[in-house]
Amino acid sequence: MRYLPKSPADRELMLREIGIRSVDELFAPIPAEYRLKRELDIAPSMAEADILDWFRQRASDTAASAYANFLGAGAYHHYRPVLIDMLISRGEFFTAYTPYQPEISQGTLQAIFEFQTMVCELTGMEVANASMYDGSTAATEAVMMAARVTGRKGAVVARSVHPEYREVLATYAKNQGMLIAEVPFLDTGRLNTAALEKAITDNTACVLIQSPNFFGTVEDVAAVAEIAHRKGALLVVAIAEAVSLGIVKPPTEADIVAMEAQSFGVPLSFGGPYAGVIATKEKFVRQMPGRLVGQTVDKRGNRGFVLTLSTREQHIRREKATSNICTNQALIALMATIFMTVYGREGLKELATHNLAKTAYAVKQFGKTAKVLFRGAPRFNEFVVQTGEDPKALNDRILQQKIIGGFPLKKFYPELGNASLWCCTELTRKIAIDAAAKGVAR
Amino acid sequence: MRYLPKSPADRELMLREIGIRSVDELFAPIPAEYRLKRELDIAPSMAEADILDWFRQRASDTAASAYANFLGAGAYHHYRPVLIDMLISRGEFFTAYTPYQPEISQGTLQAIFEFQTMVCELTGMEVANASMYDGSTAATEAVMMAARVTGRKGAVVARSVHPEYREVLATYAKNQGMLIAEVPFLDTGRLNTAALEKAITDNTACVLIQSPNFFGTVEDVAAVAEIAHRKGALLVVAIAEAVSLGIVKPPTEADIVAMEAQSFGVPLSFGGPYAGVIATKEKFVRQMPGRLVGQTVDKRGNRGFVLTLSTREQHIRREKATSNICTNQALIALMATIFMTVYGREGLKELATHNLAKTAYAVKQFGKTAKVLFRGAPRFNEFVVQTGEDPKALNDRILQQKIIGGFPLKKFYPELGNASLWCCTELTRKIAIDAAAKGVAR
Amino acid sequence: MSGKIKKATTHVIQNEGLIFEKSSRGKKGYKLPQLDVPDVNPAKLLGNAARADLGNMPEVSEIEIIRHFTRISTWNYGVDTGLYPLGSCTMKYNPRINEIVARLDGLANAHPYQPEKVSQGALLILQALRKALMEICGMEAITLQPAAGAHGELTGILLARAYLQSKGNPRKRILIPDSAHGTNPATAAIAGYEVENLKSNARGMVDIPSLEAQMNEDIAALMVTNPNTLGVFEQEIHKVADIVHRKGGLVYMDGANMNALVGKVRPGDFGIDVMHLNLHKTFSTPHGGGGPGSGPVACKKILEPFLPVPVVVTKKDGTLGFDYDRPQSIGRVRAFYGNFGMLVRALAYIMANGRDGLLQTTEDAVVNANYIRKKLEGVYELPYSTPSMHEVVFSDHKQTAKGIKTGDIAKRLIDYGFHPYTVSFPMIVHAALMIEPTESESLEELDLFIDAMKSIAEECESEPETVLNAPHTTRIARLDETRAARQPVLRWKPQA
Amino acid sequence: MSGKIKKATTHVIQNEGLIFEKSSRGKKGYKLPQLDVPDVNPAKLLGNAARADLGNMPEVSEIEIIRHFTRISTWNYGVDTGLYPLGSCTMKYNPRINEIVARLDGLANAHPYQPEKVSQGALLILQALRKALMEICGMEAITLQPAAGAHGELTGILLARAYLQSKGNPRKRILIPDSAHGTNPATAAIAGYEVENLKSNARGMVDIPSLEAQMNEDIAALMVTNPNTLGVFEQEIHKVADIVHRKGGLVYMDGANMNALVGKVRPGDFGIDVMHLNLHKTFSTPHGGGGPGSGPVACKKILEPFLPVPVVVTKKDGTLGFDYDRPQSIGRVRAFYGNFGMLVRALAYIMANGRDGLLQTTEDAVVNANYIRKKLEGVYELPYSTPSMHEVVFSDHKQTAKGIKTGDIAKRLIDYGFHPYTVSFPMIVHAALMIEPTESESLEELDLFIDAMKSIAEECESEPETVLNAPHTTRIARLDETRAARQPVLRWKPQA
Ligand SMILES: Cc1ncc(COP(=O)(O)O)c(C=O)c1O
Ligand SMILES: Cc1ncc(COP(=O)(O)O)c(C=O)c1O
Repeated sequence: MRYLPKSPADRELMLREIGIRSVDELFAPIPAEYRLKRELDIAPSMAEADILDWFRQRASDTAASAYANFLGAGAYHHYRPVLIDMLISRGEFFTAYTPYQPEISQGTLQAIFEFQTMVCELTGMEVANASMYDGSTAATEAVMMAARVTGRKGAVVARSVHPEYREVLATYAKNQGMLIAEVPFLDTGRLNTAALEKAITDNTACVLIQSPNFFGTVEDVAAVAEIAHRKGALLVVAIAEAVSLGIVKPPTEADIVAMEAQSFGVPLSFGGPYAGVIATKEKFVRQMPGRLVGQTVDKRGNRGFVLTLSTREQHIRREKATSNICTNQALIALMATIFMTVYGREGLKELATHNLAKTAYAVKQFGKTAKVLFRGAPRFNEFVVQTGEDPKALNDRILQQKIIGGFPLKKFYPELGNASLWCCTELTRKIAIDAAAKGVAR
Repeated sequence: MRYLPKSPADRELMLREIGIRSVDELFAPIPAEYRLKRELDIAPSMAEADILDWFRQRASDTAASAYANFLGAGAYHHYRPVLIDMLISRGEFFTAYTPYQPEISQGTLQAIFEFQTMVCELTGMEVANASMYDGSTAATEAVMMAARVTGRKGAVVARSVHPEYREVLATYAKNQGMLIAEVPFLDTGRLNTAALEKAITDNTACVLIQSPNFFGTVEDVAAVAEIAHRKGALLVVAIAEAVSLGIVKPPTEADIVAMEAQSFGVPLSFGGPYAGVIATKEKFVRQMPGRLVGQTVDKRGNRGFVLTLSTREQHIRREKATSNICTNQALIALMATIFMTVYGREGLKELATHNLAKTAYAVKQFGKTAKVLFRGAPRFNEFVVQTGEDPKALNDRILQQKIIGGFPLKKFYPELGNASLWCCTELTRKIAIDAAAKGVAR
Repeated sequence: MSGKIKKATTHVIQNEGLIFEKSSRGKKGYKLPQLDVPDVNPAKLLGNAARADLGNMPEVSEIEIIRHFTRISTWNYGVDTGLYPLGSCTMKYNPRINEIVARLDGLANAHPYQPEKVSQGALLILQALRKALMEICGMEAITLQPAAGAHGELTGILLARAYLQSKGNPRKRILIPDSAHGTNPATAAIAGYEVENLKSNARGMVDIPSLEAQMNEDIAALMVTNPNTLGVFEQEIHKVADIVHRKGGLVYMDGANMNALVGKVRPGDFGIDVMHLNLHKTFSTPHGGGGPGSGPVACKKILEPFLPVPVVVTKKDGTLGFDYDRPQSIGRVRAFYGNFGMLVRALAYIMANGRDGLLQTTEDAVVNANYIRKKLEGVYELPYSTPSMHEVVFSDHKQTAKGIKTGDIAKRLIDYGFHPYTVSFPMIVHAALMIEPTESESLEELDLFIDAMKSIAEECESEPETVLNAPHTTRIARLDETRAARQPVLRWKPQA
Repeated sequence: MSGKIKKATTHVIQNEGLIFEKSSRGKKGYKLPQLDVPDVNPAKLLGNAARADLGNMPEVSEIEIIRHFTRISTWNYGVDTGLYPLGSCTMKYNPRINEIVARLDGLANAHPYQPEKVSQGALLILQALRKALMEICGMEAITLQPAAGAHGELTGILLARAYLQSKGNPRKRILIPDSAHGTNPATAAIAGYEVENLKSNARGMVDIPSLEAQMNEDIAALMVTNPNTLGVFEQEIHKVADIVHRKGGLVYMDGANMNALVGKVRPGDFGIDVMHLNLHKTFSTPHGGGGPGSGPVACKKILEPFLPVPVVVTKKDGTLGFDYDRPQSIGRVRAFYGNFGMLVRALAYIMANGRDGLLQTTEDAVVNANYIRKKLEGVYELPYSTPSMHEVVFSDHKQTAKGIKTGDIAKRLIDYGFHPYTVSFPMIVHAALMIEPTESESLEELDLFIDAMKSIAEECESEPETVLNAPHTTRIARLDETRAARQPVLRWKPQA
């Protein structure tokens, strides 16, 4: 096998040195009756060329760049500067383990420290962790963190938070006896703050909103924060579309931000791996889940970085840890770090503005042929379109033209009728928008 | 501009430090009347995404993997193990200069030393250089080297040497007053040794043959060597299809081997960059063109490598140098080194055998529907097919089926009629061979 | 190149500041395409939700970015650098073909919500991997959704909980051996269970009498690691399972150490009900400096109804699709379907190895660990003499006399050109040296490691200070971790 | 991190033997697909032309290959590592997008002989690059065939020769300034000419009176480099051209230093007849540890008939194709059409920069060189005070007092974290320090370099031994080059 650096002679010599005749002796501790007495039902070793062919075939059976894609809904199609893959492909980055040995892991550690800093700059928070699994688990863990901080056991969640994020929260909450109340949205697409006022109780640890929310609408974070704080609850803001931070005011009024960083140079990859991240105020840092990198010095006074505050973590605290997370999404966070570095202070703004412009144009075009909902509040790069036709049928139809239509909302929001969620990014071409707007008209 | 690491403030500061007001002052030495008074007629700076799109379009306008390709004729389509590009993409390799500073260039130097060694092992020669531009210039420079070694001024060249190699030799020879005589081939595809005997004169520095030759026929190198040597001429053997060395006896009887290494993991890339290499006997090394890496020690006794015997080269010897070559094809030689390492002692043999098998099968199939020429001598992975139809028309026809037919030989070998040169490698699928054989029948 | 240290030497290496320290106004590393729609005024569109500026985000050019990340990468050690003997982490070779196939356009640029009919390739990959992993585990159902091992643990325990709940009572506690990884108890807590500790016996295995005594109807499940964190196969695993099952509990297996078992024995065959795999360990997906991972959970038929939604199914028309209609499901554990890119890599690894390669891999991994054990036994203390599988755990007992701890030996290994082993885990060993070479190491590399370990043991006697102050050859020395924790500096700020 | 040396420090690095030393029988790094045609017996097919075995070719596994080349790569310094101030080499940033586009399937896997109708994309790339380069050079014709600068020189001189021949007499000699690169005279010799040396004047430029004296009807051409190898623009280039032209000769320009001119002035406009470009210098294609390069030759209309075959043309049907029917052509200078992959990269570079970026690039390159000059003037001797363009040449005159030579200073720069400058070239300067920063260097990197150079100058006074024995921080010290040349060991051999 080409991955195994042993010759038959090497293997023999090693057995001899160990003092055994056959490798089977090493497996003797496994009771014979349980051992597998046949070969695995898996094909024999394949050539690299054949593997490549097989996956090429699978790839060509899967729609990708050849289609104009109007899907967003938590996973966004942005241009990925080529530097990202070039740099993360260095073996020193992608074949390294968690940086537990700082003397030979400063590359990873410094990059994470830079990631944490950039996330703080963008979100307006004071500290950020090294990453969580994804946006959904980050939001969920942020809610659990709020419960630890406040000692309260309930959460109030906007119905305009990504439905799958809410599902994940439900899965985790259920077993911790945490009660989740949902708050509806208004005609503007924004949270119904009157309903929110009512939903918050003495046991509400936090309010969880998403902004831009699942419909692309930018929430009035300050107003929501005011209500939550007045009632002694924290505000958790989820961000699924990180590029919005280039032009949308950061949620500085929040206590915890739970962000999905996929938009920052991470391939769509059929849903993962992405990278969540939790950012918060300094005062909450000891309740934060996940790894943190901190700056310190060596004995010669040189700056260096280490994993720190790990008494929060499972490998030290076990069942009392702030989370069970161990392996995180470090390499994806590195992708995001490189993306943020490439675009930087001016580029992220310009990029976000391009997203705004494409979407504004699309809203105008779609508005001519269908109904665009939620017009009363600012939006970023998504919008909801109501059509006469069922969105699935519509999507089937325009798929012929190599257009992948918006995300049908009926499953999660039956109250919106024949509605679907469309997304435009800097990659969406005008001609595709024009074609899609025409397609929607039927 | 994104490649330029300067802010406007940096630029200003630097001008101030230099002591000038405007950058124009630095260009004052250029007489004003010659300066360009307009902008270049080149489009303004393009975005990375647009560049990628533009080249993707060009790439999709160019046939590649989607076609079954039966072209060889000096450029061969072999599988490229993915390790090659992964490794040569390390900045330490591909952004380094010629290893003139050995203390910080041992990576390049050791890799070249390994390349030289492997080329020697494969060709049966004693020394090999660090690379030449390509097979054609390697063959040409080998002939010129033979002239220096022997003090003679003529060369005898087999007509079955790659026609473009012969053209290059003609270009170089013409201006050095070197006379080139051509020797025909037999019905077996091999060199006409009787004609060779006659063609060699007292002024013949060398005989140049190719093996496997342009028709894929393996020459009887020992017999040719015997004739050349008997007449005081050297034998230069060109090898265009390096993979043949996995199964074909190396030309140990040659005095100089001029090889094209493209088959060893180098992309076809529409004809370049490839890598030539010259290998020879130790006694001729001081007449060799090109760079050489040698082993030595540092003052602590550690093994290390350096560029050596550079008194042969232009930067020391100027007009008396063995060649004008400076920049060579180092990174391509590195590709070849990695390829040879991946396949190694057993793999190169197995790979070559697969080429043999595919070709043997194809010859059989084509033999049923057309005439395969040159049957009397062993061949490697190419064969000449004679058809009723003109090869260009035939190729046009089968192109519809996404088959790229053999190389039409009329231009270079009108005597062969409607003949074309076909090639099968390990990548040629049986179904493509079957389809092509059928296609040739019409 | 000192005579003693054969594997490594020192060489000049670049310093590099933080990216923010390279920034200056107006440098650019990007250029956007020309807008093909009318430009907009964000202030007008967003009103007071518009952002003013992006604070201290860096402004640098392309070459500075390339150099920055290239330079800092050279301060790292990876599997590509050499032996990475972190016990429990299975730091094996990350095949390059995996990286290539995961980046193919159709896979890397597929949106999770695109119609199933144009996602058949991606779905087939999921299906093929599910099938292979079930076969390897001897299980009947699987979910690929969990993002890492700990996430898999949670999923698995929630499956158990849902199952028990469906029987009427989720129960209260989870039994966890004292040798377990920290994620096990942390997971149990998140799943709403109390943790009950289970002592190991003198051979380092689950103590059967204790288990019998502790097992009762309040115990939802036992979380067992097999081979356990000592690298020891739980020889009485079938008895363990019987005891738990008899009281209606379930047996969860932490599959972090599957590299010792693949092709030899299947957890499903020795009584395990549910388990996770770490694709970033056993199945070669890269660790990436801490992640991403992937933690599929395989289980028996009885747990299948509770799997997270969605589940990949073959539809009536023969095409593949997602089934969301699973009323007993525990729900989602994350958005979308899992770390798909890692799943692609794991499948490519399985295809490259095939059944023959997978078996040889297991054998080589176990041989490598036992070779190290044999050569270092006596040099370092072996607290448990029970046979080792894929890893071996020593302690620093022999070295403590000179005041040298496992962490010091680890640091000194760096000077010898190696990444250290896992330090001070598992906790049942006082000051452990936990060594897992994996199958990816050549005899040459192993011998160099053994030499280094022996040489360090000698240094512990002859020049303890050298060990205590190691590493000596790195660009920075040991870092002040106390300071990092006491005065946390968790982000860069511009100098005031 | 010593206070004096800011840019670099030392760090542990892996040793690594030759790949042959890692080989053992039966290890494999490959696997071939199953044969889909009948297997064959090579001995039967090839007879006595069949090969017995492959001697000492290595047998190693994939991970060993990855580690081998990764480890040895870390001993290298590249542009990605830092400033690479090799004068005359233009070691600029190699953009990553270039590497991506050159590897696109349609470009990387196109066979040179595939039909033109399925090669239109590749042909368009050739055409677009030709157009851009002609515009940049102010020339009317071009060939992209030459593989490097020296190859371009030969092509260019052969064009001149063919042209003169067509006028009846190829002439005998080529005039070459004493400051010229070694390839210039070597090329002239290969083209069948004698070389006649032309002295530079006190300002480092072509000496007009000498030229007038030496120019006659035996001189085929003058080979001039502009800016010349001192980094000095030949201010009287128009006079130079006039003198040569008046006697019926041609002016060849070595375009290695075009990085100083792009967008500012065009050789075609100041009297040059034919010139080459080094795409691996001015146009950012990577040097690759020595190559590949690409050396297009641009020329005036009068030389066009002689260009190598084939030439890309637009055919009557509007498609692109190759024209082979060029009876006056000098013939081929290599197989196929040139280093296509490098041409793709150069075009991508031109597109990324655009006319605006190209101009700014030229300005930044010249500013960077002059900034260094300004800061180091006085610290090192400036043998020619003529204004510098893109590079500056000092001499070691001030340092030789202490026995320190340019080569020693160069070695000491390595300890400071830099690649040395070009040593002892051009030859008209005694013991030159030839520094070309290119536009790719930030102010920070330049300041660190300047600091290092100043610090070394101080060391030459205060601790000359430190400089004489440098480098001190590399894994190997200075190598015994004499031994390498006297007892050449040019390949590995198994120990007897
Ligand atoms: C035994 C064991 N269990 C669980 C885990 C947790 O897995 P992950 O880090 O993928 O969450 C680890 C990882 O280190 C482990 O070694
Ligand atoms: C001035 C000058 N001319 C010519 C050359 C030769 O170019 P190449 O190395 O591409 O053959 C060089 C390269 O170093 C050079 O600097």
